[in-house]
Parts: sequence; C-alpha cells; structure tokens
Amino acid sequence: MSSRSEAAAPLRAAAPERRLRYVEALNEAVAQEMARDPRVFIFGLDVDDHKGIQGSTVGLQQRFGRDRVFNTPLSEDAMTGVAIGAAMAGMRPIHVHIRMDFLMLCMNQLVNMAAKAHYMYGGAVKVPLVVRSMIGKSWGQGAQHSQGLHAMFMHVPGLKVVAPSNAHDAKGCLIAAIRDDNPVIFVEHRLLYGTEAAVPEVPYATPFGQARIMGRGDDITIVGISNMAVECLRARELLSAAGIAAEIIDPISLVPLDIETIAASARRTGRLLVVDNAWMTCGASAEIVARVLERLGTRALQSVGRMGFAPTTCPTTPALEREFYPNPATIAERAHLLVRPDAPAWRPAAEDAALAYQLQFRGPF
Amino acid sequence: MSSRSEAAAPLRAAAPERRLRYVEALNEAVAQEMARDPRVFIFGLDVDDHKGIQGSTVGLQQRFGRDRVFNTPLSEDAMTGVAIGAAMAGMRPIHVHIRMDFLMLCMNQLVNMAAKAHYMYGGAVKVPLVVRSMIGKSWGQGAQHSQGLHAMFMHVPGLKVVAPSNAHDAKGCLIAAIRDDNPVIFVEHRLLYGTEAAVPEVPYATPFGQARIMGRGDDITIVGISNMAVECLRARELLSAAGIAAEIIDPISLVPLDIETIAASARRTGRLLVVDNAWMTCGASAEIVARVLERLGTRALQSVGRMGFAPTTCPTTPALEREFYPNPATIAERAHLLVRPDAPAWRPAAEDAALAYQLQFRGPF
Amino acid sequence: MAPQGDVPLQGNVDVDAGTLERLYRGLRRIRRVEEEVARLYPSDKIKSPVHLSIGQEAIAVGVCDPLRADDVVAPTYRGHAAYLAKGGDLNGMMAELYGKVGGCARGKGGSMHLIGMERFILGASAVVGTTIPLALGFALALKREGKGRIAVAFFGDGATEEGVFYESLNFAALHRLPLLFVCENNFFAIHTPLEKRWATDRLCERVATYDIPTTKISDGDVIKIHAWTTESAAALRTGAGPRFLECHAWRWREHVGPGEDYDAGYRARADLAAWQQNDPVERIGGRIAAPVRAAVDAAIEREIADAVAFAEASPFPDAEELTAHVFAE
Amino acid sequence: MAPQGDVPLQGNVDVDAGTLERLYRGLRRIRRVEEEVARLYPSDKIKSPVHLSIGQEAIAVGVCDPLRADDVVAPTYRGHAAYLAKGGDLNGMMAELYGKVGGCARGKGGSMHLIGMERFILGASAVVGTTIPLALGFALALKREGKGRIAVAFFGDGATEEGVFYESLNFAALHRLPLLFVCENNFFAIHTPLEKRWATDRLCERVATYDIPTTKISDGDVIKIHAWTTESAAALRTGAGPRFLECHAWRWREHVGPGEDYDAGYRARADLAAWQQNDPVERIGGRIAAPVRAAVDAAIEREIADAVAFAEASPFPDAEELTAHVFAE
Ligand SMILES: Cc1ncc(C[n+]2csc(CCOP(=O)(O)OP(=O)(O)O)c2C)c(N)n1
Ligand SMILES: Cc1ncc(C[n+]2csc(CCOP(=O)(O)OP(=O)(O)O)c2C)c(N)n1
Ligand SMILES: [Mg+2]
Ligand SMILES: [Mg+2]
Repeated sequence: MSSRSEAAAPLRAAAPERRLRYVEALNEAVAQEMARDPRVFIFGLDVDDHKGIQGSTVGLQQRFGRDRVFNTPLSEDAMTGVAIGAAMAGMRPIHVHIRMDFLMLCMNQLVNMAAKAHYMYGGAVKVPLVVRSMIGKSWGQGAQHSQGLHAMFMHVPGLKVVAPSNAHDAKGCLIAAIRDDNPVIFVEHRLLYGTEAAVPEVPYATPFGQARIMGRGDDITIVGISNMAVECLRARELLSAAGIAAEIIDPISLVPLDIETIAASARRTGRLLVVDNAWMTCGASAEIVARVLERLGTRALQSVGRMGFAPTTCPTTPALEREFYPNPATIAERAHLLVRPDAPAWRPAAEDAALAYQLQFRGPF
Repeated sequence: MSSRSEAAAPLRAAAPERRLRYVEALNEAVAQEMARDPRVFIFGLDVDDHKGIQGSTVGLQQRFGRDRVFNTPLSEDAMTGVAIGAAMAGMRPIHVHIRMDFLMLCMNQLVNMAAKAHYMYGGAVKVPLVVRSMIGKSWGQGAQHSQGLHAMFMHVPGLKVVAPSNAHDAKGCLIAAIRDDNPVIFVEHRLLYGTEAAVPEVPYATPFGQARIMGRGDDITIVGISNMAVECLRARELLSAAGIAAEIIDPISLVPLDIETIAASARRTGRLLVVDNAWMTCGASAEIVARVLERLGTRALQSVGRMGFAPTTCPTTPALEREFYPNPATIAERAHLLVRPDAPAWRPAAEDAALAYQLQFRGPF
Repeated sequence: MAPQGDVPLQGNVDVDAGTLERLYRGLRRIRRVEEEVARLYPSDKIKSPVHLSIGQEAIAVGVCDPLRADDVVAPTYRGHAAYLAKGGDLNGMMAELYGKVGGCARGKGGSMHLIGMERFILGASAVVGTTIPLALGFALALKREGKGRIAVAFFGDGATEEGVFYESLNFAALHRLPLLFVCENNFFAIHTPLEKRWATDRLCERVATYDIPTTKISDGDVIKIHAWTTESAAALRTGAGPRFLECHAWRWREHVGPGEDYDAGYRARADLAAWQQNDPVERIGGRIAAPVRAAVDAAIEREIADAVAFAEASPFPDAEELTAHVFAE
Repeated sequence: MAPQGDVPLQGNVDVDAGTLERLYRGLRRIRRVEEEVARLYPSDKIKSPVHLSIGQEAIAVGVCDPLRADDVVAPTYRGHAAYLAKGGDLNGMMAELYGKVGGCARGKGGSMHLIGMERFILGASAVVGTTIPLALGFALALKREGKGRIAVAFFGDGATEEGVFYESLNFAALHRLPLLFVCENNFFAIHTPLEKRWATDRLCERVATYDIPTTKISDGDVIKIHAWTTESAAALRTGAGPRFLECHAWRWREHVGPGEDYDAGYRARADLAAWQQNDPVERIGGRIAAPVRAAVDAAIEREIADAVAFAEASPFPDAEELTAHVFAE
C-alpha cells in the first residue's frame, strides 16, 4: 500500500501485473469500447491533435477514422447539444473538455436537457452520453482552470458523476460510463494523469455506486474524492507514524453514491472526515456528512469534519495556491484533531510530508 | 402570526401599517434606488412589456426612460457579460430572468467571471450586479421552469445569494443587493409574488447574513428557505395542534449565511430540520446540516433531517407535482417524527392542512 | 442584394390534388385541435401552459408533408402544429395536456414537452433554442447511418438571438449535415417585437455566409413552403449540406394561453386581420371540392372527440411514477 | 462579392514620423518583453502558463496607438501585447507573471488575467470569448457617460465560434455601442486549423449583416491597422455604431509556452518564414533613423531590466492574501 510497507511485501508468484498510466488507461478504455461498439464516438476540442488530450486520445483517429474521432469548433453549448441529440438517436458519444470550468458554457444542455430528457419525455428517449472533464491544478492554472464542479452535477437528478482516482478505476469507470444508458459526468484530475496502476488488458466495467476501501483503520474514516483519495492515502501514512489508523475510502462514483460503505466505516471508527477536491459549501463533502448523520443518527459519531478548497477563488501564485488545497500534512493534522481533540496540537514533520508524495496506490482493486 | 392567533391579536394604536404585495415591494425597491442612484439600471427579457415581470417592473420605463429600463434579445450569456462589464465600469445593473432555469445559459459569466473578477484581478475591479431570478411552481411549470438552483451559486465563492420569503424582506434585500458591491443572485419564488406584508415606504436595506426567527418554539428548529419558510410556518400551526412548538427560521440570505442563529436555536431545541425549495443532494439543506453539526459537535443534537424536492425531475402533471414538493402536512409529519421518534405515526388532518394555507407571515420584521 | 446561396422558388409552384387534400387536412386538423384546446382550457382540465400555433400552421404542414415517415423533426414548446403535422398521435398529445399517464410523455412533460419518437418527433424544450443542436446531433447520426434520412429543426425568431443558433449553423455546414433549419418568424418573442431584438433583419443573408442556401417566404403560402421542402429534402438526401428557411407568420392568439391579447397594445388587430384574409386553412380549403372538404372536416371532429374522450378516460399517473424514469435502466 | 458595410482602406495610408517612432517602440517593446519572458521561462521564475503574442504585435500596437488614454481595451489571455500597447505597467505585468504581490493582480491572476484599470485595460479571461460581452457592457457605460470614449474587444479566430460572439454583435449593433471588435485571426485555435472549425471564411460578410462595417487586413501591416483604428475611433466618438476588423496574423511560437513547435507537424515552418519576411518590427524599424532606433532599443532594454528587477524584488503575497478579495467590502 505504501512505499514503506511495500518494501516488505512478499513477492508474488503470479505473472507481473501490467501497469498503465491513467491517460493510457483512458485511451485503452475508449479504444476497446469503440472496437466493440460502432455506436461509440469521441469528439471535442483538441481530441485529434498531436497531443491528444495529454495522450488519452492519441492514435484513436488513425484507428477509427475521422467520423468517429473528431475535433470541433469552440462551441461548447451546441456541441453538447449535438452529443445529446446523437445519443438520443442511439449513438454513444464521448464529449471531451480539457477543463471542467468550460462546462459552465454548456450547463443548459447538461442540466436542462441531458439530465431531464429521460424523465421529462416519460422514458421515450435515453441519453447515453459521457462528458469527460479535466480538473486542473498547480503551476498557475488559476481561477478558471482549476475548478472541481462535480457538486453542481450531483445536485441535479438524472446525471451520474464519477471521479476515479487511479488508472485502474479510470479504465473501468470509463467503460462503465460508455455502456451506461445515462449521461455520466466523468471527472479527471490532471495530476492523476501520470500516475500508474495495475490495469488488466481485458475490458472491464467498474460498477458505479461501490466505494473502495483503500486502506483499513479503526480510528477514523476519511473519504477522499478524486485526487484527494491519493492525498488521503498519503495522510494515512503520516498518521500511522502518530499511531493513528485511518480508514481511507474512495467513493469512486459520487452519483450513485455508496453511502452504506462510508456509513458502516464511520459507525465503526466513530469519526468521519470528508476531503474533497472542490469547495465545501453545498459540496460533496456537505452531502456525505449530512447523509451519514441522517442515516446513523447524530449520536452515532463522535466527530465529523470536512476539508476542501479554501473558500476563495483559486489564486495563480504558488505562494497562495499552496494554501488553497488540502494536502497530506493538513489532512493528517485535521484527522489527528478529530481523533484526539484534547491532545496537544500535532503536525507531521515537513520531511515526512514531503516523503509522503512518493506514495502511490497499488491496489488491491 | 397565524390566521387563528391573529383574530385574537390586540388592536394596535399606531397608524395602520402599509401593506404591499411582494411584486410591488420589488418594484418600489428598484424605483427608489433608481431615483437615488443614477448608476442603477434594470434590463432583461420582458422587463418593459405591459406585464412587466408580473408587475415588478411595471411603470419603471415610463419613469426612468429607455436607457435605464430596457428589454434585450434572447441572449442570456452575452447579456450577463454586458451586465458584468457595465458593473465593472461603475454602473449598478439589475438583470432580470423570468426563470432561474435560464441561468444555466449564463453560468460561464456568473461562475467564471462575476464571482471571480474581484479576486482574480487582485481587487482592481468590483462587480456590483443583481441577478433577479424567478423560481416557478405549480400548474404545469414542469422540468425546466421550476428549478431552485441556488445551491450551485452558494457553491462558488464570490457570489452572494438571497431568497427573501416575504414582501418586507423582498424590498429590503433588493435594496441591499443593489447597494452591495458584489454580484448577488436574488431568488424569487413565483408563489410569493401575490403575498402581502407590511412594507415601510421609506427605503431600507435588509442586512445580509442575519436570519429571522419567524416563530419561537422549544421542541425543534425548522429552517425554511424561500417559500418553504412560509410552508414551514404553516407546518408550525399544524404541529402546535399536536403540542409541538417549532421554531421557524428564515435564513433570508444564504451567502452570507447566519449559521450562528440557526446553530444557537438547534442547540436549544436539540433538533434540526432544514426544508429547502430545491433538491437536497449538495444543496443548501446539506450545507446547513453539516455546518451546524461541525460547529456544535455531533453529540449536541438529538436528530437532524432534510426535506426538499423529490430526487427526480419536476413532473408537469399535478398528480405527481403534488408529491414533488414538501408541504405543510409533510413537513409537520417529518418534524413530529424527529421530535417523537417513538410515538405512533402522526399526520395532520387533511382539513387542517388545507386551512394552513390561509396563513400569511405578518411579522414582526 | 440577393444573399449568396439564396434558393429562389420557381414562379408558380403548385401541387396535385392529393397533396392539396393532405395539406388541407393537415392545416384544418391543427387549427381545430388547438381551438378545442383553447375551448377546454378554462375548464382547468388542461394541466400545463399552452403556446398555440393558430395562424402558423402552414409552416409545420408545408414542411412535414414532403418528409419521409422516418425523417426526424425537432419542434419547439410552441409545438402542437409540428407534432401533429409529423404524424404525432393525437390521443397521446391530448392526454399529455391533461397530465394523464396515457400522454405521450406519461403526463410528465405537458404541452411544452411533447414527444413522439415512433414518428421521429424529438421532444420539445421550454428553454428557447435548446433543441436546435439536438436536431444537429440527430442529423449527425442520420448521416452516419447513410440511409438518406434528414432532420428538421423548427425554431422561432427569438431563438435566432441565442448564440447556440450560430454555433449550430457553423457545425451543420462544416459537416454538411442533412438538416433543414426552419425559422418561424412571427415577429415577436412573447410581447417584444423584432425591432427591440434584432439589429437588422438580414437573417437569411447572414445564414448564407455559412454557405447554407437560404430562402425567405413572407406570405405564409403553404404551397411555397411545401415546394421548398420537397426540393430541399431531395437535395439533402443525396448529400447536399443543410438549408435554411425563414417563414413569416402571424400568431393569432396570445403568447401563452387560449385567448387573444390585442388589447394589450403591443401589436395591432389590423395585422391580424391582414393575415386572416390570407388564412391558409380557408385558402386551401377553398380549392377542395365541398363534399371532400366536409368529409375531411367531419373526420377531424371525430378524431378530436375521440382524443378528448381518451384523455378524459386515461388515469393520472400513480404516485410511484414520481421517481420512475430518473435514470434509464 | 464585397460585403455590405465593408470599409475599404485608402490605397496608400501612411503615418508621420512621430507616429512611426511610437509604433516602432510599441512593436519592439512587446517583442522584447515576450522574448525575455521566454528566456526566463525555463528558470521556473514565471509562475503561470504564458501565451505569447510574438509575431502578432502589429494588431495591438496598430489598434491601441490611436486610442485616447481613457478609452478601454479588453485583451485576451494572449494579452501581453494589448496590455503593453495600451500603456499597461510593465513592472506590474512582470511581477504578475512571477506571482508576486507587486503584480497588477497581486499575483492572483497570472499571465492569463492581466489587468490595468488605471489605463482602462480590462482583465483578461482564460475562458475563450468571455470578455467580448464585458467590453460591450463597458461600452454601454461609456455611451451613457457621453464623453466620446470608446471600447475595443480583442479576440482570436477561435472566439468567433462561440455563440456569445454573435449575441454580442447583435447587441452592439442594436444599441449602436462605441465598440471596436478586433479579431486576431492567426488561423489556429491551439493546434486546430480553421478548416476544421469554420464552415467558411466569410466572417466579415457575416458580421456586416448586422450593419456593422467590416474590414479585413491580411498582411499584418501595422500602418493599415493604425489607419483603420484612427478613422473608426473618430466615427465612434461621434455616435457611429460598432465596427469590426479581422486581422490575419501568425503566431510564431507554440500555443502556450516559450518555444516553437513546428516539429509537431500541424503547421509549416515555411509559413513562419513568410511572415517573418514581413516582420513589422523590422519593417517599421527599418524606416527609423539608426540612432533614434538605437536609443529606443536601449530604453526598452533598460525598462525590461528594471521590470525584471522589480519582479524579483517584489515579495510573494502573504498567506492572509488567500482569502482577501473574495468579496468587495
Ligand atoms: C432561453 C430562454 N429565454 C427566455 C425564455 C422565456 N421565453 C419563453 S418563449 C419566449 C419567446 C420566444 O420567441 P420565439 O423564439 O420567437 O418563439 P415564439 O414564442 O414566437 O414562437 C421567451 C423569451 C425561455 N423560455 N428560454
Ligand atoms: C471556452 C473555452 N474553450 C476552450 C478553451 C481551451 N482553449 C484555450 S486557448 C484555445 C484556442 C483559442 O483560439 P483563438 O481564439 O483563435 O485564440 P489564439 O489562442 O489563437 O490567440 C482553446 C480552445 C478555452 N480556454 N475556453
Ligand atoms: Mg416569435
Ligand atoms: Mg487563433
């Protein structure tokens, strides 16, 4: 699980697992589904250029042709309508956006049409649509290239929302999203693109509504969304040095949300911390905290907490951006406070916090 | 407070209070501010036609001229940009939308520009903008004319959000919004337009971030948002028949949110129910529940609950629309369950529930 | 100046007797259905706001008659006419207006969200302009399918002010999609006249700059509309790119609801009178032999009576329907 | 076919010596500042992505030189050129790129969000097209003010595909706003050429259908751009409605970042060579007396060195700045 514990892990007898980067996993998911199902197509700004959405669409046009892999004008609103119309006609579009922030240009189509069509028309149409959208972070992305806006989509009935935190789930979720008969908002964090995980070559669908416990522990339940799942795992390492065993849960899909797994864990540990890659107000973290407490009763838990973006616009300068996001050290510190409210204040040592960044999640999946 | 208790209220010695309908209060607020401040202007689809946004803009063009009161093309996105640009130039625009659902067409301008400009430009510009938006309900408004989407705006730092529930606060909040140097999303519920309250003629600003306790009680704290505040008052009447004293709180402004008043009340009553005119997932109700429990600690409350739109698209047929919204009877039933979880199930009698609809909030303000 | 790409109509277009009768039946049927809706309205049996097309029927009928059954149309919230003209089920429409489970959207959509996928009628939207790009997406699928099917997007003059309209024109032309753009220009968006919304009325000329051939028909002549569609549809089936039609029309009644509102003062009753002079129902009806016309009329009345009876008899949806269809299974 | 409303430029436009020197200084200054930014880039001192205008300087300089100090410009995220040409503070820009509190946006905005309200430079946006209607709103305020001030909206070819562009054209023309629309057509949006994005290149013709006079300048000649702006600005100050300019240009470097990317294969180095032949910095520079030119150059180098020193010396913002400016007080 961690760089440290791994060193001690027993060698496996099985064949060496195949490892892929997150972008490669996305690419493979699309390629396999396009090969399987001629109705699948992928389009959006920059999908067919030489950079191919950081590699996630590279080679697809050569393989599947210009009719099924194509660039568009800068017209997010109409292009989303095109995707919805094509989906209603029986095709299975994947619409790619290099920043989630740009979804604000097609909210009308997503909220007023995609989310509602199946219901509003009494079941007469389906909208099997995947909207891939990237969250930016670091190096001056700033106010308009960094937003995690999944809460807005979670708010509206009729949309599914998934935010896989590793290459394995990226492939499985994208395949599941493509096969799903509903619009799925697919959230990809830019900093995850380079991360590797074991990714089986055979196509597989990661079921929505099933959270993954990424690390067991009895002292506190920490839910991490999107790349915050990874940051939470790092925090877990730091906490273990302080003798605190944190259970880390990656919900993977936010709609549907596997509240059972989260609530069961929180009931056992008695403490819940939700760490989101987004603002907290009316965010996924508010929803998870409220839903767990409604379900378990307030008295079931000793303490709850939320972390997310600072309640401010994202600044470009690294001096402030650093303070904008939760990180392993601040997560560990907060968890420590929830577990030992009366203990003296504790922070992980700076060098441990730095070391934590070497950790990558390696399963089990 | 209620039609019943009112009959017994002592006659006042003071001059009879002036009563206005909600739309008249809005109209007066705009007229007074336009007279006071030449930078104020109001525009949007249908503001200058004979219906004048249900009366709320009638007469303004005659009085202030076509330069300051004008209709627009159907171009929500650009018109919002126009409002923001004019605001940056020092004007104080009021942009009117006859349905909140249409804000989905200008989310880019509201979220990526209006909310962020002051911060992203290091304080160099201000965006004193009011966005009036109406929530529809009843009589077949359906999927795309009924949404209360305030949670999406609450989510984004830099936007203020207010949802006055009566004519008095409508006037005061609109004046405050016009004078505010920030973008304010102003939420108006269609069914409130005809309701009357005491509205002083003199201009006054209702301070944001100050909730109002609309009715005192010791057994449960019920927070009602927008017209749900009125429904909650009706539920309070019904509950009082069952011997339950509910404290009803209207937050009035959602950003900033007066969490102190809500938390203090909930701490005293030990129970919190939040009733929103919106979906619950990642909604204002989730936020209020989470924030109160973070603040007080989970153990401080015996029970919490949320009510809002059914987790579905809004249907047109009254047979289903009826089930879509919380109403005084369902609110009372839920509150009863939270207060007396072990008592036999209770529902208000149908005729009492019908009678409750005669109730209007009459202050104190 | 004639805009580039303009498609002029031949001087004297006309149609054969069979077509004439179909056109009459189509016009009269829409007129009478909507009059019936208006008549029923005060009874409170209709459960959603209605945007009547009375006076504008020629566009839907002229465009839909030449279409193949498997062609696709995307109507607007003012969509009764297009729904009916494309063969939408009248029972399903009436029950939908009644909010009954027998409605084409099971009572969940109402008048603004009619749908008839079995007749390739896309669902309408209450948000102006929203369905234009949907029709584009459908047309993209039809192009890939390669069976010569085409799509039609209907929209009002107001919708052409929304940015999505231009984005859609560009994409349709870029991909040479088999799509007819049909603008129903009734001069008003709710109560606001064109002068307050359009910088100029050079719409066709503008659309032509996308290399989309355009035509403007200002007299509401159903025969001309029919001829344009016949010719355009044939061209599109063999791979010609999209085409654009602007049709002037007059909405006889108020924007929403069953009545008239000339007393409101935003437009003149004299204009109504001029358009009524030219009423296509009467003009085409006058060219049909009286007994034939009487038989058509009678059949329409029976169909309407049946539809009303169907709607009355259909139950309201059960409470469980509330949460059905949020997600497709 | 010449589109209606086209504003032809006089055959031989030219400028006086003082203007020539100002133009040279403006061109050279932007060129050198951006070269310096590119040089510094690998040092990791620049703290946000940079979209360089190298090769496109003539548009910003030709448009901004004739403006009054109190006229307003709205640059894009590729905005260093317009910011500098309109008189934006170089120290503030450099410190902004460094993420320092002395930056024009206190380090919170970075290269994509330069602002200089004291010089009436509106803040730029990283979302393409977003600032076009903002310029409109500013122009509306200027029109009400009635002092003859005008506004300029800069945007790329890609931005003209966004619906908001057409909504903006319509509104500007409808209200006869004092606004110049300036399209910097560099043929690419990131790596995607016009052919994949534009159904036709009849952009000027399309804009003209709003009764907005249009001009297209294809050779990047700063003198022509200057002449167009001089004439257009004068017209706007006396109440003429908006005007539109499309300028061809070549982005010499990669879309974002300091380098070249001709090896990527999406465009040819030969095209670069052609545009470099025509480099306005050299063309105008060649018309300036050598000693004058040398003095100008030297002053620019000093200014740049000072700005870099300023940026280096300026501190990063304190942590408390994180939550300052969320709301205006
Ligand atoms: C995006 C949007 N903005 C505003 C409205 C409110 N509205 C409903 S109908 C209408 C007028 C539309 O005019 P037009 O497109 O000409 O169609 P018509 O009603 O004349 O058939 C408006 C503004 C809406 N439904 N959607
Ligand atoms: C609305 C939006 N869509 C997509 C992007 C991603 N993007 C950034 S720059 C760019 C190209 C814009 O091209 P153009 O307007 O021609 O300007 P140029 O970069 O050529 O100066 C794109 C697509 C964006 N920033 N905003
Ligand atoms: Mg119209
Ligand atoms: Mg470009």
